[in-house]
Amino acid sequence: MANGQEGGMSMREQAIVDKILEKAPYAEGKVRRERRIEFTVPAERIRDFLTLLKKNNFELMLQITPVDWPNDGEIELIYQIWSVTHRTHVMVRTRIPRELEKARMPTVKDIYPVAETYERDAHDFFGVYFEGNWKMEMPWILDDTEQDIYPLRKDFDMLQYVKKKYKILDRFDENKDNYVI
Amino acid sequence: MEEIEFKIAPESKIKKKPSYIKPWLGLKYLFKKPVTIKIPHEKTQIAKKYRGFHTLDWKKCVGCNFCGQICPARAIEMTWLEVDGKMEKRPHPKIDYGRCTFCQFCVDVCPTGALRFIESFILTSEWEEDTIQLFDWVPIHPEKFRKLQESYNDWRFPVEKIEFNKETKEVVYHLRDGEVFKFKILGYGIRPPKKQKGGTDSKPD
Amino acid sequence: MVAQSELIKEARENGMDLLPLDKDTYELFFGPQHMATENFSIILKMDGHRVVEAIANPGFLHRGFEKLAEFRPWHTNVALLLRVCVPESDVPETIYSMAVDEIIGWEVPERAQWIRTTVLEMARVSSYLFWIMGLSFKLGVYTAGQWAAAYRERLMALFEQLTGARVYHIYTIPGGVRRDIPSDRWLHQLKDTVEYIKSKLPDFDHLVFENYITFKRMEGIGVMNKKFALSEGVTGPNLRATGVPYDVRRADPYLLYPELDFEVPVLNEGDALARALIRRFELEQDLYILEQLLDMGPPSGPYQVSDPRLKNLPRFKVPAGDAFSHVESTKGDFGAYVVSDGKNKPYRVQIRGPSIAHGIRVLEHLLVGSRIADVPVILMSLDNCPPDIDR
Amino acid sequence: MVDWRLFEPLFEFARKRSLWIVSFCTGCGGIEMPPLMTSRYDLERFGMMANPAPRMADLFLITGYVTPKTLKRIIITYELQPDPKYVMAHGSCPLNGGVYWDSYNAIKHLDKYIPVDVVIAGCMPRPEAVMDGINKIMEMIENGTADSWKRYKENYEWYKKNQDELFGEGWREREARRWIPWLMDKKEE
Repeated sequence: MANGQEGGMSMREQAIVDKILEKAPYAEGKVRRERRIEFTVPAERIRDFLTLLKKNNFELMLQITPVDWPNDGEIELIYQIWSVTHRTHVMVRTRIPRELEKARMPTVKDIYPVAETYERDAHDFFGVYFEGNWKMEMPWILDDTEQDIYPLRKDFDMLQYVKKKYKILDRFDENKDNYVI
Repeated sequence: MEEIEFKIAPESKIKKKPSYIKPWLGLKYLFKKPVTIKIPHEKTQIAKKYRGFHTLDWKKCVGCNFCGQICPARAIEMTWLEVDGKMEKRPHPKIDYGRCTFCQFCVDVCPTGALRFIESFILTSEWEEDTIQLFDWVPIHPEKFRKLQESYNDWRFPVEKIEFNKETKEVVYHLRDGEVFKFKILGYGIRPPKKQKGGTDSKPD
Repeated sequence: MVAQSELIKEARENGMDLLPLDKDTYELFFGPQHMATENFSIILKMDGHRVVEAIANPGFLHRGFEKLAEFRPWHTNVALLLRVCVPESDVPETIYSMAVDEIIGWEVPERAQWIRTTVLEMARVSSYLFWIMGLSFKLGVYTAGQWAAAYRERLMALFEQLTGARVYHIYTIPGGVRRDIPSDRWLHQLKDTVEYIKSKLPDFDHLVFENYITFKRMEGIGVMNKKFALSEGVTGPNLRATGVPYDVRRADPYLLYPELDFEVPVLNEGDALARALIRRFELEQDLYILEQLLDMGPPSGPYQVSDPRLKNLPRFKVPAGDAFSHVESTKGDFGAYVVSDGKNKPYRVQIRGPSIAHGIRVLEHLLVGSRIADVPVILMSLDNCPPDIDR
Repeated sequence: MVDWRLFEPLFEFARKRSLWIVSFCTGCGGIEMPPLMTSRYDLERFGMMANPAPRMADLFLITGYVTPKTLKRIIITYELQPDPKYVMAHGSCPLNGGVYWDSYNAIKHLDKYIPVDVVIAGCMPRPEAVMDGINKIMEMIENGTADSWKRYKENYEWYKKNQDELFGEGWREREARRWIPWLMDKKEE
């Protein structure tokens, strides 16, 4: 439904983007389609930008999506926020380096308190460290004896890991261990 | 900025009055037929296209491995079989119910319609080395399965026992009506096994 | 008999960490082996029977869907991702399919849209009935629970006829749905079922929602206000119970919802009772929507897009791009973010379960100060669904 | 001293008709348990009921996939149950990994960690299939072949070795102490 960009329909969204960009010249923004907008923000300005969004009635943070791009050596963090007032979904994209020591972000917990949970999630699965979030080291979903395993990163070799951890893959036939997905 | 218009549920809908007579009206349910299906004595109705076990028409199967590629659980392995000393020309899917999620995408993609499903769904076994072989089988012919289902009508797996000889790779199906069905596994994969004996090392690329 | 102080001394000498005993607090591991939690654990610090502090401990159901989805063909992922939300498995199917449709640019046929909407609403009704059952068992009004389970079976039977399975339907796929409606008889049966459940709603009211026990047990516990709920990302009925009229079906319409007429019930109290009543009203609205859909009737036409590429599902490729789609589930705003890099498998799929917002921080906040007996009720009133936290 | 073995058939008869279930929904199959226990399928006809305390339960239903984190609790709960105890595994996942065959966080073969009596196919198994499995367990109790708890006692070393391999040595203590620092830290604040 309502697929693609329709010229007349996205005027409202364009107005929102213009209004935000006026106050945040460091960001780039565009309208994706009706009720979907996105911004690209440098990583160090993310707190300023999210504060601005929060002031502009973007109330609900839906999720923080890390996407691993090993070819670029970067992890993309997408802060997805829904505005109940404007009825618009906004994606705030930012990129940080992929190396474990450098994959650090300031927390946005004080702006959107729920971000604490999402940040714990991103830390557990991608190894992105959010500075200022004291629950970062707290046990979350993963409960592994091996530390520093970030299973959602692209270079995590799942089949090797499964074979190592659970010893065998298939109970019925030993010949079936060569899997091609 | 545009505001959302929503209708608000009226306050009058929320009644907060306890009643003293109404509980006694519940006694009328004593005289109604219960909804319970008394399972060992009663049979349930299963929908017509319930996604149960697989059936395979061995004549139609062309061994294209589409089913193996689409399977989300990697439950399907193409197997080279030998029936009555004659090798089947094409590999057939061997389905592992320790993996299968009964999504039947394999049936959707089957280009010849050889792989089908049937409504039967009950397969219970002890967790023992020999009985658990039941969970790994090459499906039997749809008509045979249908006949067994119709004669017993209890939605059970049609095979009572599968004997699998690990050395000779011989498989014996003991069907529920006493029929015995034998074949031999020659190898796995989409390429034919190199030799008749022990050629089990051919793998999909 | 050894004195307690000696035991403590010995434990300290052996290097065990023990909580300081200056206050009468103790830890209580609530779940996962508990009926109310559905494999979810809360570590409670108790003072007598009052909760002093709560720490949610999720992860018992984590299977790594987001990783697994990167290894399976596009359509097959439906069979995987629907396991994110077990009581309402059509929701993850639909959001994933909608996101993929958007990336490809497919216009889904009208008939498929009608079926998708109907299936979603049926899933909502069955999920609410399931929730009524859970709530009434936690409150101790067992009759309503037995009834709700029995009525839900009718919907299960309809699902079985339509999709071929009871719980995991694997029905909505990118580009439409997998099967057509079996027959007109099915529509009649659905109509009967809707009428039947509607006629039974007063019974639930008498037994649960107008019941003295419910009011005594649920009124004034687990209160959250509007500002708190918004800042914590709470969505769905829990948010509407605090006075924010946010419903994805209205705010970001999808499928046939723009054409349908329904109310979005809103209450302002924000306590457990308000959350329960909101769900009760929504059940009524969902039945009303189903009636409208049935009056509308399924439009004629195909139930899938016709695309030659669909013949070869394992090699089916989706152009590069990304899309976010979300629907209103009974738990809240259920979203999926899908990234494609042009291959026959997704590059990244993230599912946003609504419970991750109200099941962790909000729960920890609401439990503080409540009695131990209220913990299951608060859990149930939030309708916490652990699999979509853990994914 | 009475020779209790003489009464064993009577006990088996009683055990068969009063199977209490540990109410621990370990996986997705848990969603079919409420319909089973309530009016539609009504397992209470067989004298079964879901019991919150493992100390009073006989039957453990592993309803679906098992993650390592849950498996720790399953083992602890299983060991809390009094003998004789029976285990039934639902669906494909405990048997051979199921759709999570390549998942980094799901157990592939449950019988390496705890013994299982009966396994049923399906994803997820319909209530009828679950009832069939329960009938099978009842038959096995009557025949005296439901002896997984004996196997667990006899091969405890093997099971323990597998458990320790997966979780690391001393996992029980680690698990018990895991949350204490977080409860203490807050106290100091």
